[in-house]
Amino acid sequence: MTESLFVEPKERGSWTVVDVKGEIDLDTAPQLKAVLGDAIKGGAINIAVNLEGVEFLDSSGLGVLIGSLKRCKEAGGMLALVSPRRPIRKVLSITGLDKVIPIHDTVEEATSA
Amino acid sequence: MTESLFVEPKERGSWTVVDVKGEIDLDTAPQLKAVLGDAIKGGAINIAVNLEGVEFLDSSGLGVLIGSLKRCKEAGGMLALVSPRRPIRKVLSITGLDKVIPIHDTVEEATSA
Amino acid sequence: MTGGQNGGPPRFKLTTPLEPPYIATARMFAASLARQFDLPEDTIEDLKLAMSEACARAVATGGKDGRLDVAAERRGDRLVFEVVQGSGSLAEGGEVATDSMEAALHLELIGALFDDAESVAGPDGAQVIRFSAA
Amino acid sequence: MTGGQNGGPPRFKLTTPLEPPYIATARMFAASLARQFDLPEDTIEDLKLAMSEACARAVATGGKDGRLDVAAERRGDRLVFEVVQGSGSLAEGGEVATDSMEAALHLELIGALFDDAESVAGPDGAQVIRFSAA
Ligand SMILES: Nc1ncnc2c1ncn2[C@@H]1O[C@H](COP(=O)(O)OP(=O)(O)O)[C@@H](O)[C@H]1O
Ligand SMILES: Nc1ncnc2c1ncn2[C@@H]1O[C@H](COP(=O)(O)OP(=O)(O)O)[C@@H](O)[C@H]1O
Repeated sequence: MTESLFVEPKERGSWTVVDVKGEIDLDTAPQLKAVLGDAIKGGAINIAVNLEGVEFLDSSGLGVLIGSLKRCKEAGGMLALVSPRRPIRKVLSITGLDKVIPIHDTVEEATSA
Repeated sequence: MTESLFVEPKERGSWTVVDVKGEIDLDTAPQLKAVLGDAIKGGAINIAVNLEGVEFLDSSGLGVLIGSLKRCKEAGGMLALVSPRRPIRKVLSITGLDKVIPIHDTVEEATSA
Repeated sequence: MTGGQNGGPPRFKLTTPLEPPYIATARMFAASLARQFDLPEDTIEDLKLAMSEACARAVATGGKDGRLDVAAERRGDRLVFEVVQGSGSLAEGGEVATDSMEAALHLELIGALFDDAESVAGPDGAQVIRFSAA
Repeated sequence: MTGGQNGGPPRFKLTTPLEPPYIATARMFAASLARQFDLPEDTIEDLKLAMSEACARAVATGGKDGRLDVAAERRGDRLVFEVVQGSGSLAEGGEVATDSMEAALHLELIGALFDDAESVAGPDGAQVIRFSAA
């Protein structure tokens, strides 16, 4: 993989915060999927995906986020995004996902929602 | 060019400090040569080339540094390097240039020599 | 897109195995050329995304001869990219499972980013996704 | 270095016009592949330098057909790079003036960085600089 996609889930009240780093594409999206899947299997229902360290994200990454959002909602929870960089905000906007997935500027804001 | 090679000469006592940024190779070395040449034509005889912001430097860059060192010495002055990153220290060492051109950790150290 | 010494301006080519890890290589290829042509940073980000989508789609459609083939060329003030696609249907998807929403998204995103994006038949019959930026 | 679908493992290729701005593209190509192969950061820096020297020398020797041609291939646990050189003498140097010390340095540096560095005749007669890392 291009950049090591370091992912570290941590608890914040009823939320699980997952910090993601690097570039998310067809190659690395499966790693993100596994980490979010493990968190959900481990009982997380509200997940805040911190994208601050993500330098690139394409439709493969969007697919993982949408799939995980679905699973969180099915469990009665939610998935939120934190601090996506400008190009990632743009792809979220083009695809209309910014209307489906809440986007917050900080982890605090996301987890106190 | 790859990275904009921002170069900004400034005076420090009897020294002229040139901050270099970006990648120096066959493509961008002529820019560095021009800036150092202009400084020398403008009367600079002691030049400290600050490499802190230089991400890459190959033999084209070394050629410019050696040529400028010669011109400084001919004028009774000196050329020194400041804060090269590890890979650049390595190329200076492989070529033996670290024995010919003084290398300093800080601009202060270079200009008070 | 033909060219080279005997047929127009020199062109750029990148070939890698048709595998997901090298999509990142194709992105950096696009970004590197775009930087040489002094395109703005926002456009470079758009190019990286379009390239990534076109390559993901190449993988999903089985590509051609096991290779990921990317070409670029300057035409006037524009930098044109081409990515060779496979003839496989997206639903088949080869070894790489591609969720149908993602598959639809590839072309949609490229088109949203670059007005002139098109999917055309290349000289040797292969399908090619083409887009350009200035 | 032959290869591809019908002759061994898939290989990597980069072609650009034989011009100084694209040496940076070749460095990024090398760095990107080296990252995919999980080579250490220090080795990646060495590869970037060797690639830059080999490309500068390609420009200085006039290259071949106006193109900068770089290839790479995995052989066992090694990543092998090849850069096509021209037949021009370094002293002639084409349009790009190359100072004689720099010209000598290209090969010296590549050799100092990679033990197995060699300059060999490629399949089509062109001279090729080859080096590998693991
Ligand atoms: N499509 C292209 N791709 C890459 N390089 C090109 C392309 N077209 C021209 N160049 C290179 O850019 C340089 C200048 O190109 P050209 O358009 O011919 O002249 P100018 O920009 O001076 O009008 C030339 O050295 C040429 O090799
Ligand atoms: N020289 C090479 N260049 C690029 N990719 C290669 C090369 N050799 C193998 N690969 C790719 O790496 C993957 C694994 O390669 P291989 O060595 O055949 O199997 P493994 O690593 O599982 O033993 C394959 O999908 C193959 O396409």
